Amino acid sequence: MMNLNPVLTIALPLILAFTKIMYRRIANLFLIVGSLINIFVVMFLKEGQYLMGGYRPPFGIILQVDTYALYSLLVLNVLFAALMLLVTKKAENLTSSSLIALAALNGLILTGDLFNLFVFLEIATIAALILVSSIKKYHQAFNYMVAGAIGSTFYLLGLGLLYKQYGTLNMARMHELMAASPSGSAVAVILIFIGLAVEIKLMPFSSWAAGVLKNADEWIGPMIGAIYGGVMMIVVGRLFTDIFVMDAKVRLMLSLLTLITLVGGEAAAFQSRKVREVLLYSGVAQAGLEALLILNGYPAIGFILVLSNMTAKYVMFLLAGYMAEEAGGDDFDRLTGVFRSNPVHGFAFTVAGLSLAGLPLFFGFIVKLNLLYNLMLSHSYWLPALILSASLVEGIYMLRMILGLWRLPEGHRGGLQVRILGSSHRRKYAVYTISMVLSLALILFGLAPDNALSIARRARGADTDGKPLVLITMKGGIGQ
Amino acid sequence: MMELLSLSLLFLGIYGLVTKHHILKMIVSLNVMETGLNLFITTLGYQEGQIAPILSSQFPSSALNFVDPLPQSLVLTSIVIGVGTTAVALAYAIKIFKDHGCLDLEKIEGRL
Amino acid sequence: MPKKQLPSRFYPVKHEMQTVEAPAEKISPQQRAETWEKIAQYFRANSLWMLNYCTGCCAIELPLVMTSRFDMERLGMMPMATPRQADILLVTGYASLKTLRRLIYTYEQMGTPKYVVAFGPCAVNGGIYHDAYAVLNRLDLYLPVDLYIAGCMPKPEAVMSGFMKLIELIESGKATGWKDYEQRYEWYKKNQLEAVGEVFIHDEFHE
Amino acid sequence: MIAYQSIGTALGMALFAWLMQTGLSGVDRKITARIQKRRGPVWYQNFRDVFKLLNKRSVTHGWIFDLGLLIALAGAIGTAMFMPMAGIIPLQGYDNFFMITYLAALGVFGRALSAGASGNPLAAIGVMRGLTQNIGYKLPYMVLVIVLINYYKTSSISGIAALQQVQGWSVLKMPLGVLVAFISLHGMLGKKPFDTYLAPSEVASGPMVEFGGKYLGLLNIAHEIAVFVEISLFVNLFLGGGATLAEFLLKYMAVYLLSSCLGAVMGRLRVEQVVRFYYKVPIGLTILQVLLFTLLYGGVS
Amino acid sequence: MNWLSLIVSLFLTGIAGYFIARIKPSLGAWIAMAASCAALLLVLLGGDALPGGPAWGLIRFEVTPLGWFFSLLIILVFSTNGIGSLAAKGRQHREPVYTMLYLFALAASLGVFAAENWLALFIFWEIAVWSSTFAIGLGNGRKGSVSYFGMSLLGSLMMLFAILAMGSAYQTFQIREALTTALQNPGPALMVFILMLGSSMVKLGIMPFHIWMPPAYTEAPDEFAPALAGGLSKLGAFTAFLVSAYLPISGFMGGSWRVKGLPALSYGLVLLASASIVFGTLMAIRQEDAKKLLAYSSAANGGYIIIGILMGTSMSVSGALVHLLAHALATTTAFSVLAVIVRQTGTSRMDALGGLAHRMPLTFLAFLTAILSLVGLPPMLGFVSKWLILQSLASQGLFLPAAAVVFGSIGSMLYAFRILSTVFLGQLKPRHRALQESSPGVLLSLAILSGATMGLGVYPSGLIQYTAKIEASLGMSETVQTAGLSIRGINGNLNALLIMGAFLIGMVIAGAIFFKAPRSRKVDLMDTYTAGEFIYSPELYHYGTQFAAPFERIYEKLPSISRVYAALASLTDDLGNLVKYLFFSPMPSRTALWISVVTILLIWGEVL
Repeated sequence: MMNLNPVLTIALPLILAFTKIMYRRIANLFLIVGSLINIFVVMFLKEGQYLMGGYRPPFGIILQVDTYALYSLLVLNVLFAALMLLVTKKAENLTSSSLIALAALNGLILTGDLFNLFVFLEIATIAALILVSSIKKYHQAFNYMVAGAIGSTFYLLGLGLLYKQYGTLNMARMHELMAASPSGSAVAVILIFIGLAVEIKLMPFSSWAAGVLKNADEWIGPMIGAIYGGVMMIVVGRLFTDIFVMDAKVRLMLSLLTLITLVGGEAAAFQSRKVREVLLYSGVAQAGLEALLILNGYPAIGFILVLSNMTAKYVMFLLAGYMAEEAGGDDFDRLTGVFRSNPVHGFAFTVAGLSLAGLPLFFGFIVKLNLLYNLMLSHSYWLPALILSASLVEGIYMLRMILGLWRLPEGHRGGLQVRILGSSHRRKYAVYTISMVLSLALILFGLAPDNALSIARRARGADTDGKPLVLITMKGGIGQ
Repeated sequence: MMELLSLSLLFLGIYGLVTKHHILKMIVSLNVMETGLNLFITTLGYQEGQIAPILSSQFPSSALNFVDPLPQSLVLTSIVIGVGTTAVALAYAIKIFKDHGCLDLEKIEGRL
Repeated sequence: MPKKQLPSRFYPVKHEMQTVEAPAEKISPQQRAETWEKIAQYFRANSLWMLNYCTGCCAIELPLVMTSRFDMERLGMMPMATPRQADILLVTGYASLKTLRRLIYTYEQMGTPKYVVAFGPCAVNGGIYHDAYAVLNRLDLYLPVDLYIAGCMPKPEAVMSGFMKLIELIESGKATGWKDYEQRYEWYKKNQLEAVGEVFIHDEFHE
Repeated sequence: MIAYQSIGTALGMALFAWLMQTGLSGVDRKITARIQKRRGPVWYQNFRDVFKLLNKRSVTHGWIFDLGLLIALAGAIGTAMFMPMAGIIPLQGYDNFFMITYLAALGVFGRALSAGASGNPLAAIGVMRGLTQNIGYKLPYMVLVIVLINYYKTSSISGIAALQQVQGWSVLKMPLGVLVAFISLHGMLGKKPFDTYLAPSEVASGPMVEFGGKYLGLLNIAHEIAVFVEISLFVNLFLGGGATLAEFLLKYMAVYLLSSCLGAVMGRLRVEQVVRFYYKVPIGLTILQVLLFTLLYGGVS
Repeated sequence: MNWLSLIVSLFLTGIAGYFIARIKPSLGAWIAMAASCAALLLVLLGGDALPGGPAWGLIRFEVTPLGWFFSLLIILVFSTNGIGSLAAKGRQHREPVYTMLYLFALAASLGVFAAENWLALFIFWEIAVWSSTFAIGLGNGRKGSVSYFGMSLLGSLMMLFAILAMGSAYQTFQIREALTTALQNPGPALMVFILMLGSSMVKLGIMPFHIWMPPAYTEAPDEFAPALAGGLSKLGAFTAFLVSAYLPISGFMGGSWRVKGLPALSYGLVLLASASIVFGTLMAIRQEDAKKLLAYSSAANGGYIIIGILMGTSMSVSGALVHLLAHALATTTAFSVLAVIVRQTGTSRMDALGGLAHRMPLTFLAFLTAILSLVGLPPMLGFVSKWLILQSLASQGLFLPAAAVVFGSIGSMLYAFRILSTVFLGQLKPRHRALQESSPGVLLSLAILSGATMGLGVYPSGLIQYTAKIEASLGMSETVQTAGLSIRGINGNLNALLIMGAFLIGMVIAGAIFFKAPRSRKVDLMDTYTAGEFIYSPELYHYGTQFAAPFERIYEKLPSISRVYAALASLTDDLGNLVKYLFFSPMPSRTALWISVVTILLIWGEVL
């Protein structure tokens, strides 16, 4: 068995990104080959710590490959590579920034150093800004940039305060020191949380998401809406579970923020009448839920929820962007009945939507079931009730949208008003394949979720309070 | 003292971002904010009466009376990133000006 | 009251009754039917339900007949709401072009056996309206009238006695106008058509 | 199993019901006439009417028209076959109140079906009015009977009647209720002022508008039997049935003649007035009565 | 053969049916029919001793008498409806996916009825919900499927909450074990009971939750509406039976205040169900659309079932079971007939129809049996159930619910007559002269359904014996008794055969008189009494709109509950708008402002 160094996942895309400048003609090839090689690398990663430049921790930068990072990387790279299959003429100009984004996202997951995290965060943001500029909504992108800049400033400010207090940037060391004397670190933790909250789209800070994702095409939507959001949430999951120690008050305040996000996001999505708007607001709401779980000591559930939502959102944004581009808009009326002539798209979109809404047969249900069960085990009834109310709203608008897209327009007899032709065959079949494969994966994991659940448990074994995670699996019933 | 000064610079930047609608003014505010932050981080490592962390013939080995060099190197990175961000922002500004003919976001939003 | 002394025009136009010879010994089905018919006639005669088609002023006499002074219910007679339920059609006055159509319609909706009683001179010869452009002078050209009650208007006593006469006629099997109508249907139809003409526009607003 | 003899008794009961009630309706007509200072017909006039009707040749509006009528009569006869009278209980053990009510309702439904099949909108209007009124008077009536059933712990009509012989009549226990029941009965009998659904000039006798000849005759028979069932129910449930047949018949006639006297002196209400009356007075009184009864005899634990 | 393989093969047939129907659309209906009929045969022959099959993780099956009864009921509905919709030429029906959704819904329902644990039950429940949602979505409307899904989701989330509360508190998901444990530790028992019953009520359409029924039944494809109304809405009753049998209110609220021997909570819920009966009946009387009328009547009939279940006596539970079957058979028949009508005339508005009995007499007869059963008249099955429920209400002395039940059954006469009179009787519209009698397939299914309605109504002993078996299997101490052909009630007996006999004797007598009397003349429908007026337009001569106007006028101001839901939805919309306005402005300065405000607030909160 090969044992590859994880730095390859960061370095390879970077190298390719810069060498590509010299070979403009085969830019596509760079993208596809780069992302596929990355998958290959990730598959042969071994768990452990990898030192950069030979400094022993806590000095120097280390890359941390644990189960959490490994499976996050796997999902990230697979999704990213799938997106690369979609390369179009337009995307060729974005080859470098895509590869840089991949490198930065890999780095975000892998790094064991807080400042290095900041660097990757900034690189990822800048790459994202360049990617986003491809949809030609520059003032929306400017909004994103400003928000991102303030966010990273806050992160760095918080990090500076922490450094002043504890004198280290290494995550593991930071955790040790912080656990020993947590007092006085709260302001810094709050600042860091706000900095990251901009990226994970928590509510008062997420106006950029609305601007960007409302107009996202099938390339930007999955990239920003699903992959970026997911990876940022994974970062938050690592920071606020493994590293920072919060007291109850801070936790409560931050949870309040996430709760507002959950409720407000669902309401905004309920009110929306455009496919991508619905998706983005529901994404905001879900980010709230995920952050809530992570903050309150359910990281394993949060982790698997992130992965499941990421996949489902990816499929939906992909199809939504594609349909919007083909149909020239994405309001429900315009797209009514679009799935009648495109049943494959319809199938994938429906599966992803049902999974997102947490209906059985699909992965999302298992996640939601375990989530609620674990909440209930700790005798909290209000939180599950709130989450269930939110998912009621979510289910209603999701199904309303899906049914609207399946339903034939009024007074329509046979034939179709909206016909997706697919401007290029390759793109069309790429969308077909990607969405079908991913939605079948959602079904597969829904029917046999046990491995995924046990991986989640392995990744985030015991949560922060030391309570064991109890899982309801399909095969074995309830187990510790 | 220096911390507070640099922090106030940061807040000044944020104030600019909150109140201004002109893109160039916002970019300037961003830069002011970043500068404030960078200054703040640099002050973190500074200790009264210590020397620069440079190994020279004068100070060949002793590490105990150095100021902390790490924040300075961090700031170096941060400045580079700030430059990148500003470049992107200015590129946006040009694009927006080409699209809308002005740089006042309020006007652009009103016009949209 | 001997019929023969009255002028023939006061008679309804009637078909000659067929007299059937009684079979000799055993009770034939025909005989049984006859017996049955006799019993039925008793019931018919004593339970007369009427439908008053108030075409003219004679109808004003009917309330008197119904109420406590004369009380026709003691004869088993009752007013009824619809032609389906009724046995007698009372034509209380003249028949105009418009009412005749309705009279015929109503008469044809009644179940058999059914009887027609006409009031006053208007039904016989048009009475005081004999020269009016819209009044038909002889009712029995169009409907088989079983009994006329004279008087303009007939007094309640006359009405009562007319009803008793009708009962008598029915009981003795002589009120056979309805059979006549069935047998000479074409003849009646021809007269009716001549009188009221054909209706060309068939809807609710043109009649 | 049910013996043939009891089926014979049941059939006899139905026949008796018709004979007696038809005769009584003649008497009713006589009494009404006397109240109105008339002589009125002979007491057996209704028999003459029925036989005359059966001898007429009428029209039919199709097979549903016929079928509905047959259901109506069959429902009535079937109901009468279960009705206990004094000590005579035709089908011992099965004279269940709910069963009798629902079987009687089948007859009503058959009548409505036949009327509806006539194609005359007046008939449909009449049926609608009848059924609307039906809600008004059946509801308090049945609630009161359910109260009685709960009290006597049996839903057998003969059982309730027998218990009343021992414990005293229900009328003493629920005077208000019996008043309501009587109003309801009056409505069920279709007497004035509650005969809006039959209004002859307004809707041309409502459901019966298209019935003539044998149809009207059969309907008449069904109606008389239904009246028998309704009054017998009232007598059995509220007036203690009867120890002897004579007592029973005496009560029966008293109730019926009281109802017809009342009907003879009243005018007809309009349909809205009927509906509003029923939903105010009888239901209000019923609620009061049920509360009183519960307080006095039931009790909340 | 076992239950697992039955369900799995139904699912697989559904998927296969989709692909086959894509190739040849006409085969889809045949596959749906054949699969459901095969399932019927299997379940019927296998009986309730059919093995559950191997456990597949959480998915474990165990066939109980109650589950078998429900399974038989739903397969009967699905298979007869499958036979009936063979000839349907409807657009929706020919969608390939219809076959798949139809069989998925059936398979999932079977899974619910035989599930061994709550989680499996919930999984299948939800599959049934979404597959039927999409099947409804194939129909003509926008509102129906969404409100169906919304309300169903509300119900199933209530159920999920209860399941997880039990699971987390007692560490078991086994149906019986969880409920009986809950009974012993009455901590969350009340919550579990309320939520479980709430979810049943949603499915059955009890009052505050009934709003999905009218739009869903109206807008569902005509071929699916029977399955939905007759079959799928009965899922709710199943859990209600389980919960009230294993977790009776008297068990965990034993010492509390009682009304007439019932715990106050039961009494309150019974009153809610009674309100549903009254409200459903009133609304049904008011409807102008035949499907909506039947939908509201379903809401009313759900009330009877809940009352029967909650009273918990042997007779009432048996009555609820019989009523369930009676209502399933009757609504399936009624909706199948309406499907035929809508297919031929294109409308289910009652004032646009009329006189159809003359064009489709056999269909009319089937509809008549269904309507008689809905009203609860003998000799139909609906009578038996109403008798049982009324008997137990009377013996318990629950006068208010009894009044509601009485009101429901008398009021149902009004709307039942209305639908008969306006759709089948009265004047035939000229444009409907060419209507055809239903196809043989439809007639076969109608014959099966109405035969069952009438046959069981005349001879209910076998059915009652089986309900007694169900009661015994649910652990009830006493079960409903039969003696020979009659049902032994608490205070009276019922011999349906005897009633039928008396009725038949009456029929013979009536027939004898009828045929002895002179033959009648057959006349046209337009030849009616019109006070001498001439009429020519059958359309104008049909009494179809505002049928019970004098009655409707009394309650025309009755508040509608759907307004509450609409208000909730618009409240959510407003909140969404507010959120968008406040937090999602495209101005960077607004974002910056929010970031600083929140930061200041948080740090202030921390410092304090």
